[in-house]
Amino acid sequence: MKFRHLLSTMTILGTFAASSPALAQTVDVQHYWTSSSESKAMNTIADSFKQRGGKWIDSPSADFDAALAAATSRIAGGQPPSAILMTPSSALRDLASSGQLRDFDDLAAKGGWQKVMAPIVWDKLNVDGHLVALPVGVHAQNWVWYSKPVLEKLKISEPKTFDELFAAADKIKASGGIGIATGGEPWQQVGILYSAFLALGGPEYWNELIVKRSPEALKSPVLTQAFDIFRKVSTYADPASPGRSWNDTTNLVVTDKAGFQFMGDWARGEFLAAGKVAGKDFGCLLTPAEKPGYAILIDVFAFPVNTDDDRIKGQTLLADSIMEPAVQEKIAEVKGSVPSRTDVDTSKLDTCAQIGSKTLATPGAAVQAAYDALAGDLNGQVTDLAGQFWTDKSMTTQAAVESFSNILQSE
Amino acid sequence: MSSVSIRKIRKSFAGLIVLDSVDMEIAPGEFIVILGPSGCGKSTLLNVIAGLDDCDSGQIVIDAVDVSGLEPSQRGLAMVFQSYALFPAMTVRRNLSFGMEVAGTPKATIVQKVDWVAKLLQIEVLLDRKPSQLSGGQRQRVAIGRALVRSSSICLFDEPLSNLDAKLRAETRVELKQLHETLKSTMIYVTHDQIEAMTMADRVAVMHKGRVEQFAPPQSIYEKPASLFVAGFVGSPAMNLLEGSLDGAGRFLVGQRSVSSSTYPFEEPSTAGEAVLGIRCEDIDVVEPGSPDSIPAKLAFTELLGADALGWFDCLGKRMSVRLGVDAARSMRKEVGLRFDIAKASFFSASTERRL
Amino acid sequence: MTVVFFFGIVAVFFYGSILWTGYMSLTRSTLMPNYNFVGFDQYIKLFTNHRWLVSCLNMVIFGVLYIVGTLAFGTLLAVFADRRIRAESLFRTIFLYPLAVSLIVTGLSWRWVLDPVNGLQGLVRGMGWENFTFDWLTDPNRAIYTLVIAGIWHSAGLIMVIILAGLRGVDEDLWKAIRMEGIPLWRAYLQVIFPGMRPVVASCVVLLMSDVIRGYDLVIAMTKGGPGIATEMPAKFAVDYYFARVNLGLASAASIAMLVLSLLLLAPYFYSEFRRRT
Amino acid sequence: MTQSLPGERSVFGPRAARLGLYAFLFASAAFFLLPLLLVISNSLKPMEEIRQGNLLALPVKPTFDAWLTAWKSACTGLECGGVRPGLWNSIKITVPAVVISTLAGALNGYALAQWKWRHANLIMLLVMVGLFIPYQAMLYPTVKILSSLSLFRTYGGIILVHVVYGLPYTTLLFRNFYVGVPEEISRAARMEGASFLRTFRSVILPLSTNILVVVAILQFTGIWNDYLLGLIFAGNDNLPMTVQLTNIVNNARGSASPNVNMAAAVITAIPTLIVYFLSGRYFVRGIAAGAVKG
Repeated sequence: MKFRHLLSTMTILGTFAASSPALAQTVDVQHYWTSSSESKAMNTIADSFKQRGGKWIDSPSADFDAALAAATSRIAGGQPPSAILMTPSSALRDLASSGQLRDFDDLAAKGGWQKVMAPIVWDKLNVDGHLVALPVGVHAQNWVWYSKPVLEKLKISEPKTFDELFAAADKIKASGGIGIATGGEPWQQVGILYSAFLALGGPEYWNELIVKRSPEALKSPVLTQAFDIFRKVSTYADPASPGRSWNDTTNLVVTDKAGFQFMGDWARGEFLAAGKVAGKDFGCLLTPAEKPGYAILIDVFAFPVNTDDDRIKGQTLLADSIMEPAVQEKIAEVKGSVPSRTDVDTSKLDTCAQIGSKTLATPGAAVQAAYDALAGDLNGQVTDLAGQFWTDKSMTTQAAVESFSNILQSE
Repeated sequence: MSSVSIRKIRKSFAGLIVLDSVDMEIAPGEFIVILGPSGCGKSTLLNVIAGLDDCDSGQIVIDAVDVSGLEPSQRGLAMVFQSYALFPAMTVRRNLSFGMEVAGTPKATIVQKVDWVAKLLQIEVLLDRKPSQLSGGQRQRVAIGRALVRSSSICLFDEPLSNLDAKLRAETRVELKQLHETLKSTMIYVTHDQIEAMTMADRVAVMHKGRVEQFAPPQSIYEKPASLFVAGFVGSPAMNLLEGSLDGAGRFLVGQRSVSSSTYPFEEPSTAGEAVLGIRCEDIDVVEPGSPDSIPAKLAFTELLGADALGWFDCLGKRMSVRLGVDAARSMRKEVGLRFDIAKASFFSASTERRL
Repeated sequence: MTVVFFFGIVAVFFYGSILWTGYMSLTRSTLMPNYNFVGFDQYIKLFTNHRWLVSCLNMVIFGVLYIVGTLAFGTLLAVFADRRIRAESLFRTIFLYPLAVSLIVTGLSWRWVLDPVNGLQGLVRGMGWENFTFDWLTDPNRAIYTLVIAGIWHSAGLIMVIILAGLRGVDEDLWKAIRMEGIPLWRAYLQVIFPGMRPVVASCVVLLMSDVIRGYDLVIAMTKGGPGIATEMPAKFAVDYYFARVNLGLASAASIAMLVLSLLLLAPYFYSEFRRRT
Repeated sequence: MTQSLPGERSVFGPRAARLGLYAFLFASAAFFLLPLLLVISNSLKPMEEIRQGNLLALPVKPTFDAWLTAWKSACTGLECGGVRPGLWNSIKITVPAVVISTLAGALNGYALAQWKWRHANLIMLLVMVGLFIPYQAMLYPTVKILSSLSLFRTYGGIILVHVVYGLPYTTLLFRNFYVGVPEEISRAARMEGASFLRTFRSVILPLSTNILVVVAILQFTGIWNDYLLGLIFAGNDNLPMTVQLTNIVNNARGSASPNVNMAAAVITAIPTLIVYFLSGRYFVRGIAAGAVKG
């Protein structure tokens, strides 16, 4: 009968560890912001929350996948966290439609939140007509970053088209630098492909192609052009590119070893961390397009349904802290994103953030990034395809376009 | 048939002397048994002969050729091991042929030899089995077979029967002896079993603490042990030993008693001093107590051995064995006298422990 | 009783999980479980998925090279260490310590060593051999071999110790017989000693195979499946689909497929184990 | 008795061959040491030297700054306390998990190897299946089982998970060991009237020191180096050191400082390295005692 003893010991140990002193307004936050700039951003929220009298339990994990794994496990195990940092992806929709998320319709109505958010942001946060996530900041994927000193030295002005961009890159390459710095992970590569779709086709086409996945859009020559540009970018890859992380890649631009990088605006955090100033040491532009789009990725908090009274109060308190304009502004400042509230004072933000805020506010410009718009599976398959096309030079554009169409039509 | 000379072999290991100047001349075709208790250096000696162990100094000469520097495989020897050391993953046939295969022997010769050995040892039906499918006795035969196919003129055996049961051991002993008669090769056989030594050997080398104590035909080892050690080690029951002293005038004094030593063929006449008398159980007569030249003894118990019996007597503070007829043993009285056949006895110097 | 308890735990956890996973693989579950039965759709999707097929092929390539390579290298080390060398325990410790290092750290370290710019290639070029090229890590056709190198690095020591133990267990008379027969050392090892150690080698293969099938950490730390999908593995496929790609159904199908696959690979071992012991 | 060195003269008699042997051993040693030396050397570099690239260059101005950062001030989430807070948790989880899974594996292995169950082989086979399931694929159902035992995200729970995931491995190793132990030993004990457990504890375990050490070491490394199970099952108060390590090394969108990463990796690996260096001899002896004889 020894095992029964063992089991009961475990249970006792278990309950002992689980019962923390009951304090009013507690939140347990599952997130993946562990770098120094991310820590600062998270602390902005936490500080504001604590000032309001809340108790914060931090549950960080290294990356996105691990955080999601931990969060879903905890929900499945009946010990949901109070808040999960995530993106409005199919995972969010899944959680919401299976009734796992608390909605904030009442708070939103009271605070008039719908009015202070860009419509596309608001839409992304609502599932089945309920507000199930609160935004902490808006990132966009289709940015290009460049080193001011490199361009100035070679007397290149900021490119307005892909042709100018490639011409500039060639010049940098000829001078011994890296024209376009690219990293080696498939998600970095697919980002460039998506940026090309958006730049060449414009926001409406993007919505047809990625959001609605309409068969007509798949016939457009834009696909071929975009894959060609994607292939062209891949030819600038330096020998160390494969497998390189995005921030090591950004670092090449930071240290003036490379001219350009296609990367979302989280890259700005790297420049800022290295003490660089936007507009002076580095420049930024949205991928060159006639009609610039803005493929947004929103960092959001979702709030799993909690039953504990103290936890529920904590969630409410946390929601207030997140939506606080001063908090939103501060996060944008330390993290390189754009505030998700449109009523935030952006004058203190740097030039890049201002371009971002302006585009976000432009009607019709902002679109959902593919990561959020496509079901997890589809985005994954496109990512695999992009990675394959990038490394396997024998794969023809034709074949790539065909695979791409097949993937988008498979669901 | 080859001769083997072992000359002044010395070997020590970690400060311990394993072989202490061993000399041995082995004639062609002889069956030599090296006998001794464990740890006496007999296996090491065999390994040195085989070339499996290096010695510190000395020579191994085979047919007038010094082979000391040669590899085991180049010495023209064959060897059978205690654990048989069959190649585990090979069939019996390959076990027999592998060495020849490696040596590049022509195929036809290999086949022929394997057949010959298989027939000789009656292992034809086992040829396609693996060692793990054989019984102990069968493995033993295969191991011998593997040694024989090498058709070496010298064959070494390292306690090859110690893993067999008593009955099989007795049978194999006979077969080995017959095999030796048939093949007439020189055989050097290491064992701690004196029966094997007595029954098979032309000559026995008794080893003790790295030295050869005696190297002689089995019968003389039994009858005229060269040292106290040999006397105590060979023979069952062991030789009765009595400590006493020789007076140099034909008497051996033990405690308050004495026996005549005048019939003993001393190497040096009128030897005197501390000595040990060794006498076999069959060289003692039981007589009436008080008979001349007898020593009083008290019967402790008797052992019936079937053909004959052993009587154990307390005599001069020792327990001594005496071989008796079965009837005599049954009717033995308590108080008797023992009379020793001194002519067949052995005297050893108490100091050198050598035969006098 | 206690034994039954522990076997019970294993049964509940492992077989409960297998059953549950099997069930999930027949549903269209995405992030959260969904209990609507859809038949074998997920398996059809799985085996028409390019990445899955590449993953399986990669696992076979990696598995064969890793197992053969680790066995060969570990055995070689064991044989040499068995040659009565000086400082044997020092060498043994050096060969063994990678086992103490997690696969994540193993992967990262080798990634750093093999980095074409900052690692080995850069160093050799810096020493003057400008044309020296060792960029397997970034070559889609060769990246898988870098995983093999790191894997061997991690496990060769364990195999060495196991084989060494086997060698030390070899009957000394057998070695004597080999010398008497004049069998060259390489033949002795290949034809006499190793065939006699078959059970030991089989255990090694099973341990290594378990590494291959569960191989996730090493890939994650070293290549993240890249370049492209050149080094994707089935375990990574399953994990990616569980969470990042929010497709519990497909991930479950992948897990079940892997389990079936590994059982097929192990069948010979089990078979011989049964025959030997009963 | 001297032991004859197997086939000594036949191949390595010539000095050249002996030299070749050592050349191979030294080359192998270099191969094995390279990553460790690289990681240690880079962890001692200041950031300026890291930025210059070449990872294989030796540090010019060695400094322990990165080690200090990794130990107590690198950010791992909201907190920036390095890997230090996890050390005690790691020990607290690893030690009991190793002890229980090792002893339970010994018990199971003994039961399978020495007790004539009707289907002992079949059971072993069923247990071994556990070796071939990627544990990541079992997270979900495991969560369900643990939460139904109310052990999810508790100290007891994480230990149970490690024990369960370790059992197939430990059972296999012990079984292969006990298959080689003569059955007479436990029969004799039973003749004396000892119960199963009593036999196991008083007779079998004392025979098993070597193999116990081996399995304990293997389990120690396995459990110490685990990250995902700790993250999901340990609960916030018990997160092991590896979670902090991974948070430092893997942060997705932050600036990279490889020297700190490497220092953190080394710090986290130190306990297992110590265990190996201290017990390496037993480890080898234990495996020699038949841990893996199949």
